[in-house]
Amino acid sequence: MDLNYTSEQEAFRQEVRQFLQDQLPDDISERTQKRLRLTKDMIVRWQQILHKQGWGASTWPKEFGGTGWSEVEQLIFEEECALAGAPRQLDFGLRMVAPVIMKFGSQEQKGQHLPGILDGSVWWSQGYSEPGAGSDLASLRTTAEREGDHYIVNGQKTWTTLGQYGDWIFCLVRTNKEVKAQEGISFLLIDMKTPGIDVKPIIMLDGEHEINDVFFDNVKVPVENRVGEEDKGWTYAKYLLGHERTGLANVGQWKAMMRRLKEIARQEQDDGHAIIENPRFRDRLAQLDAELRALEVTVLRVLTNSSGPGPEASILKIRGTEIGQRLFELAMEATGQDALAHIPDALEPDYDGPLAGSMNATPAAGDYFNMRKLSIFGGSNEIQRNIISKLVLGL
Amino acid sequence: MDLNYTSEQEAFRQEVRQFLQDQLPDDISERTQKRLRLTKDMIVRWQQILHKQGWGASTWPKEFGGTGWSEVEQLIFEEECALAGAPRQLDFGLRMVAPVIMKFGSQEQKGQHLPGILDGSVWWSQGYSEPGAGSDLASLRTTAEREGDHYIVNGQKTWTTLGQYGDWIFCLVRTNKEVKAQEGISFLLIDMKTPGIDVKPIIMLDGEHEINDVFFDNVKVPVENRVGEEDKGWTYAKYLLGHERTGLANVGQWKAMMRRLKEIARQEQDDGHAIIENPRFRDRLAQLDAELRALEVTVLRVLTNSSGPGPEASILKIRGTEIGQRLFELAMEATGQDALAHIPDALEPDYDGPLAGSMNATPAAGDYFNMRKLSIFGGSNEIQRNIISKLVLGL
Amino acid sequence: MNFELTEEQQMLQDSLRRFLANEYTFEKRRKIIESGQGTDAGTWQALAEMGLLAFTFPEEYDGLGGNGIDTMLVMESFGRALVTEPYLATVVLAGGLVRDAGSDAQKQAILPAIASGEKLMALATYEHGARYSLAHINTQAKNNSGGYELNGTKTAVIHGGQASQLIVSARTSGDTRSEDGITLFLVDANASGVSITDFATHDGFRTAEINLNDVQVTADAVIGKADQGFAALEKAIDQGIAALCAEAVGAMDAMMEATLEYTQTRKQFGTPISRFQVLQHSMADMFIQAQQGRSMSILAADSADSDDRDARRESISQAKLLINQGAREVGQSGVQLHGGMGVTDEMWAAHLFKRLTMINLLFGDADHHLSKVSDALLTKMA
Amino acid sequence: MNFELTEEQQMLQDSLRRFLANEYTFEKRRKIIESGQGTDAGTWQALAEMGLLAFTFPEEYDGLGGNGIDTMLVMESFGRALVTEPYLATVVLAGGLVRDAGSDAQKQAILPAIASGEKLMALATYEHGARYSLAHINTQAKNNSGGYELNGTKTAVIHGGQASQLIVSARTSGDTRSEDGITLFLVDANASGVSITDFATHDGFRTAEINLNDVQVTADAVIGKADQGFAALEKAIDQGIAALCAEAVGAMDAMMEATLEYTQTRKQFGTPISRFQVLQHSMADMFIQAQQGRSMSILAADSADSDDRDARRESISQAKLLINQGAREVGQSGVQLHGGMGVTDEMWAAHLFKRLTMINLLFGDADHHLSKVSDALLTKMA
Repeated sequence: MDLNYTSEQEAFRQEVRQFLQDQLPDDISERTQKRLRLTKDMIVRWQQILHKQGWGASTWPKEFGGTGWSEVEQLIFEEECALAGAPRQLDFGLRMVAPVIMKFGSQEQKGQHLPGILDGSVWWSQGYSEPGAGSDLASLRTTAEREGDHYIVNGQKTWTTLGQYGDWIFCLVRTNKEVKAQEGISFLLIDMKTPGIDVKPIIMLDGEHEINDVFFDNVKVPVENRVGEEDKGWTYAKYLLGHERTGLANVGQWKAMMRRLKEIARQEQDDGHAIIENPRFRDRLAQLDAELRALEVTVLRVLTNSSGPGPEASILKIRGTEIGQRLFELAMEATGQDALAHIPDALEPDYDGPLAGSMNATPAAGDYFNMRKLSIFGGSNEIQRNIISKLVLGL
Repeated sequence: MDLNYTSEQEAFRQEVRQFLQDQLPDDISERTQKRLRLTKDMIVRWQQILHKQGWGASTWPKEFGGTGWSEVEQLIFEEECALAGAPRQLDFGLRMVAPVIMKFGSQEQKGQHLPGILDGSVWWSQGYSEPGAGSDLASLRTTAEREGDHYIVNGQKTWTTLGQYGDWIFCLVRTNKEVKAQEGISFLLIDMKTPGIDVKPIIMLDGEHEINDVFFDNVKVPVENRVGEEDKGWTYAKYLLGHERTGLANVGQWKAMMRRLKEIARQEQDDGHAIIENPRFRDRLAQLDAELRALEVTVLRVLTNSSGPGPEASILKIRGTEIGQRLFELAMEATGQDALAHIPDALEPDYDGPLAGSMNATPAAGDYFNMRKLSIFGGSNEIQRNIISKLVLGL
Repeated sequence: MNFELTEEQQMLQDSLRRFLANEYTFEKRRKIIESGQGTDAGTWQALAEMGLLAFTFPEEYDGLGGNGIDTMLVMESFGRALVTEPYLATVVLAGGLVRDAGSDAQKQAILPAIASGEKLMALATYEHGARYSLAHINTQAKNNSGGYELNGTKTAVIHGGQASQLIVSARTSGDTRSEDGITLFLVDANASGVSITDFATHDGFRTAEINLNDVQVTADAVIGKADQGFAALEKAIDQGIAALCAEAVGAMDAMMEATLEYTQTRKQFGTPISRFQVLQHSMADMFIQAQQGRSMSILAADSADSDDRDARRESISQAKLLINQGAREVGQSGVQLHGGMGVTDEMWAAHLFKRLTMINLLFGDADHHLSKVSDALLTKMA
Repeated sequence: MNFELTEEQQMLQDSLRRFLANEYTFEKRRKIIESGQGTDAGTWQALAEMGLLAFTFPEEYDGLGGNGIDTMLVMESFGRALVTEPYLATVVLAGGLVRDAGSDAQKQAILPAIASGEKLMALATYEHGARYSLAHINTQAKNNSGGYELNGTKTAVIHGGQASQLIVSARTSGDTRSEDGITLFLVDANASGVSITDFATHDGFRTAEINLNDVQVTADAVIGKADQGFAALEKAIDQGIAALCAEAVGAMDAMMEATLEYTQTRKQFGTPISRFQVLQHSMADMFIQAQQGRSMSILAADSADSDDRDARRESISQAKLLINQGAREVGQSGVQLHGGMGVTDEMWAAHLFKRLTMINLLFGDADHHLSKVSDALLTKMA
C-alpha cells in the first residue's frame, strides 16, 4: 500500500498545471472561480484550447482523438483544471453520449459525431427523463414508430440540461410496447433542428434557465441514427450509467470550491474580524474539509482497485453530493444577510451596478438553491441507498 | 395564551419543594443525583414518606388514595421531585397496573392490590414482552388454559424490569387461539410466589441486572385474578399504553439531569480549565438545553390542550428519549478517559475504594450504555415514527 | 398556563387565512413580486382594514392593544402564504420600536399613520463588517446646532426602498462594538443626503443598502435618549426574531402540507411515493421539527415583550436556534421529497424553501444564536 | 498510488484472522476478561509466535521492519474480534516510542523482549485535569545525583497494571502546559515509590492509575533528550490514534456483519426486519460510515510514521474525528437495529458498541480532534 503519487504522476500534474497557467484565459478562470455566469463562447473557447493541445477528451482512448490517460491521470487533470478555474467541459457530449457511440455506434456515427464533440462545435443534450418518471427511468413513454427508413418520434423529455443550446440530443425511446418495460427501448441520436422539436425552458428555483422540456411531435429520425440494435437501448444506457466509477464524487470541483470557501471565510467579516476566526464557523469548515479528504481517499481506493466499476459509485454519489451541497451552504452562511439580495445581472460579464455586500454574496444563495438538485438528479440519494442495501449489502 | 403558571400552581410548587426539603432523606437524594445505586429499602422508605404525606400516588384519583391532582400539578410534582433528587417511584405498580385495576378491575382486586402499591410494600412487574416479539406485542405465545377455577399458565416473558424484586406480575396471556391475534388475549394478575414461576436475570450491556426472563411452567392462577373479561386483555393493555400522554417525555427527570450535567461541566477539567469553558462542549450543552426547553413547552401544550391523549405521545417519546440519551452521552464525554474504568462496587453505598478520576465518571459510561434502551423499549423510535406517519400524517 | 387562543385571536386568524387563501394566490403573489414594487397597495390596504397593522399598538394611538402572541398569529399566517408585504419592517420593527421607546409626539405622528396603511417604515441598523452583531455600529451622528449630522452606510435594510421614513441607529459616542453610545434617529427617506439602493431578494422580498451622507436631523428625531438606544434596538430585533420564528412555523406547516399532498399524488414504480417507509419517516421528522418549532415560536412570542433582558434573550435565541435548524431540515427535506419538481420555480415547495432559507439568514443564523445561548450559559454559571 | 496489500500483508491478515476465529471465541474472550488478569498468556504467546509483536520493529532488534500499514492490519483484525490483549500499550505505544526515540541500548534491552512476548509495557502520560491535552504535565522529575526523582500521578494508563516497565512523561522544566521541558523516562513497574491501581474497563480492557512517590531513576532511563520528549510523545500517541482508528474500522465492519445477520434472521410482523426500508437505509448509512472510516484509517496509518508534524497531525486528527463520528453512528445504529437484544450482555453487538464507545474516548474525542484541525486551519491561513 502506497498512498503517494508516482513521480510520473507528479510530473504529469506539473505539466497540466503549467499548461493551465499558460493557456487558460484569465477572464474565464476568474469568472469560474467566483461562480459567475459563463457565456457559451467562453466554454467553446476553452474546449478549443484543450482540443488544440490534444486534451479535448481526457476520458477517451487515443484512437478517437482522446488522451488515452489512466483513470488516475484523468483525476489529476480534472483536479488541476478545477483548481485553476477552468470551466467544466460539456459532459453530455464528452462523457455521456460519446462512450456509447464509441462502444456501440456504427463507423458512420463515430465519424459523424465524435469530432464535433471533441472540438466543442456540436453541443449535445440528454433525452432520458420524462415527466412523472423521476428515478424510474424504464417507465418511459416517448415512442418511436418505424415508418420506412425513419422513426416517427412522439412524446416529451424533461430535465434536459442546456437543451436551449443543444445541437443534437440522444434519447431513449420506446420502440416496442409488447415486451417488458426495459426491453422495448431504443437509443436514438436526434438532430435538434428536425421539424417537430420544441424546446421550452424550465425555470429553476434560483431563477435560472439551465433545464428544459423537449417536446417531440411526429419528429422524423433516420433509422441510421439509432445506436446499436433496436430494443436494446436500455443496455446501452445502463452501460453509460455504469461507466463512471468516480466522476459522481466530483472531488476536483469540490476541492476547488473548498479553496474558494476558505478564501471567502478570510474575506467576510464578523463583528470586524474575518469569519474564519469564529470558531463555530471554522469548525463547520474543518469538519467538511475532513469529509472531503475522506471522499478523496475513497475515490483513490476505488480507482486503484483492480476490480471493475461496482456499486461503490453509490457511496461516492451520496457523499459527493452531500459534501457539495454543504460547501455551498457554508459559502452562503459566510456571507450572512448579504446573501439575501438577488441580483441576476451581477452574474453577467461587465456588470458594474450596485452590489449588496461583497462579490462573494452575489452567487451565494442561488448556488445553494441550485445545488439541491445534486441529491435528486441522476438517481436520488434515496435510490442510491436502495442500491447499496440491495446490491452491496444483499438486503 | 398565557405561558405562566397560575399563582395557585406556583404555591403548589412551593409546597412540594418545602416538603421535599423537609422530608427527603439526604442519603437518598445524594445518591439519586449522583446516579449511584439505590437499595430496595431506600425506594420503599421514600414511598412510605410520600404515602404518609398522602402523596403516594400523584396520578391517582382521591377515591383510591391518590392525590387527585391535575396533570399540570402532577408535572410540577414530578419535576420538583426529580430536581430534589427523589428516587423514581415504581411505575409498574403505580402507573401501569393500578390504572387498569382502577378502570377494569373488580372491587376485590382494587381492595386487594391498590393499598400495597400505594405504601410500596408490594412490588409489581410487567409481563408483556416475549422473546422474539419486540414491538409486535400481539404476537404473544404464553398461554393460559382454563381448568376449573384456575388458569394454567405456560410460556415465557422477557424484559421484565425489576422482576427479581417482583411480588406480583401482570401478564398478557393467550386464552383463545381461534380468533385474531389481538382478540384472544387476557390480562392476569399473578402472584410471583406461585409454584412454577422461575425468574432468571438478563445481564444488560452495562453489566447490571435490572431485567429478567420469567418462565411459567404450569402455573396455577385463580380465575378471579383475571382483570375484566376473558379475551379482552388487549383492550386493557392498550388503555394502559394510551394512558400516559406526557410521561414518556420525562421532562422532570431530564431537567434534573441537565442541572447535574452543568454541575459536572463546571467540575471536570480540560487542560486546567472547567470543561464548560470549552466552547465546543458548551455549545453541545446549550443546544441540548434549548431542545429540552422545546420539549418542556411541547409537553405543556399537550397537557393544556383540551382534547384527549393522542398520537402526539409519539413525538414526546422520540424527543424525550433522544434528549435523555444525549444527556448521558455528554455526561460521559465530559469525564473523558476517566469514564473508561468500570468499578461497579463504587456504585454501592459505603464504597471507599479507589476511583479513576472523579465520582462523576463512576456511573458515566454505564449510564450511557444503559440508556440506549430508551429508544428501543416501549415501542422503538422507528415504531413511533411509523405511528406518526400513519396516525398523524395519514400516510 | 394556557395555550388556547382567545375568541378574538381565533377570529383574526380565521379571517386572515381566508383572505390570504382567496386573495393572495400563487399567481397573484408572483405578479406582485414581478412588479418590482416590493409591496402591493391593495393587499396592504386590506390588511389595514382588517386592523392588522394596528393590532399591537396601544388603543390611544388607534391600536388594539395586542401583544406578541397576536404578532405571532399574523406572521404564522403570512408564513403559510409567503406574504411579501412589509409587515415585519413597518409594523413589527419600526412600529414596535416607536411604540416601546418613542415619545408621545413620535407615537402620535407615526403609529396612527402606520395603522391606517399610509406609512411604510424600515429599520436601518446592520452594517457591513458587523454580520449579526447589533452593537457593531460605525455610522456616526455628530451633534451640531441643528441637531445631528449622520454619516455612514446601512445594509440589509428590509423594505428600506419602500419606506417613507427610516429608523437609523448611529453612534453618538463609544467605540465600534460598544453597546453604549448608540442613538436611534427618525430619518425621512427623502431627506437630503439619503441615498437608497433597492434590491429584490431571492424570496420575493426587498432589501436595501442605504447611504447617509451629511444627513441633517433635528434633535427631536432622536427616539428615546441619546447614547442609550441599544436596549430598544435589541428589543425591537428580538421582536423581529419572534415574528420571523412565527413566519417560519407557518412556512414549515405549509411545506408539510405541500409535501404530504405531493407524495400521496406522485407515483413511482407503480405506487404513490408516500408508501415508501423512508419517505414516511422523513415526513415524520419534518412533523417533529415543525411541532418543536411551534413550541419555540410560542415561547418566543410570549417572551418578546419582556423587559427582563436575560430571560428574553435566552428564549429568543433558543427559539431562533431550533427554528433555524428545523426550517433547514423541513426546507431541505420538503424539496428533496418533491424530487426534480422541488427545484423548479413552478412548485410552491421551492418558494417555501427559499423563504425558510432567508429567514435563517435574517437577524442571526443558527450558529450566531447558539453562541448567544452558549456564552450566556457561562455567564449564568459564573 | 496503490491500495493493495502485499502478499506478505495478505498472508499476515489471513493467518491472524484464522487464528482469532478459531482460538479467540466469544466465550474464550469472556473467560479471559472475567479472569481479571487483563491479558491471556496463551494468546499473547501465540501472537508472538506469529511475529506480530515484532512486526514493526527494525530487523536488527528481532523485528520485521514493518510500518504503519502493518499495524493497521493487525489492529483491524483485533477490532473485528475485540481482542483485549495489551498490543496497543506494549507494541504500538511503548515499543513504537522506544523504536523511534530510544537509544541503541534501550532498543536492545526492550524491543527483542517485547518481540518474544516476555515483556509488557505501558505509556503513562495523561494526568488528571489535562483531559486530552498532551502537554499538560505536572508530574515532576527533579535532577539529582543519582539521575532523577519522579513525583506525580498518571491516569488512563492502558494496561498499566499488567506492564513490567512503564514509560513515564514528566516535567523537567517549563510550566504545566508547555511543550518544552517534558522528558520521557523508563520506570520499572516494581520500582520503589511506584503504586499502581488496576481497573477493569467497560469493554474488557484494563486501565491504571499510577502514583509516583519519590521514584528514583538513573540518567540512562531518559528516552531521547531531556526537556525534549514532547515530539516523541506526540508521535507515539499519533501512532496510537492510527492504531485505534484501524481497530475501530475492524469493529465497525464486525458490527455491520452482525447487524446484517441479525436483521435478516429476526422476524417481526411476520417478515425479516431487514425488509423494512428504513432499516435498510440505516444499514446503508452504517456501510457508508464504515467505508469512510476505512479510507481515513488508511490515511492515518500511512501518515503515522511521518516526521512532518503538521501533515501528520492533520491526517491523524481528521481520521480520529471522522472515525469517532462513524463509530458513534455505527455503534448506536447497530445496537438500535438489534432491538432489545442489542442492550444485553449476550450479544456481540453490545460488546462491539462498548469498545467503539471507549475508542472514541481514548486519546481525544471528536470535539478534541475537530478543535485540532479547526485551529490548524487558522494557523495555515495566517
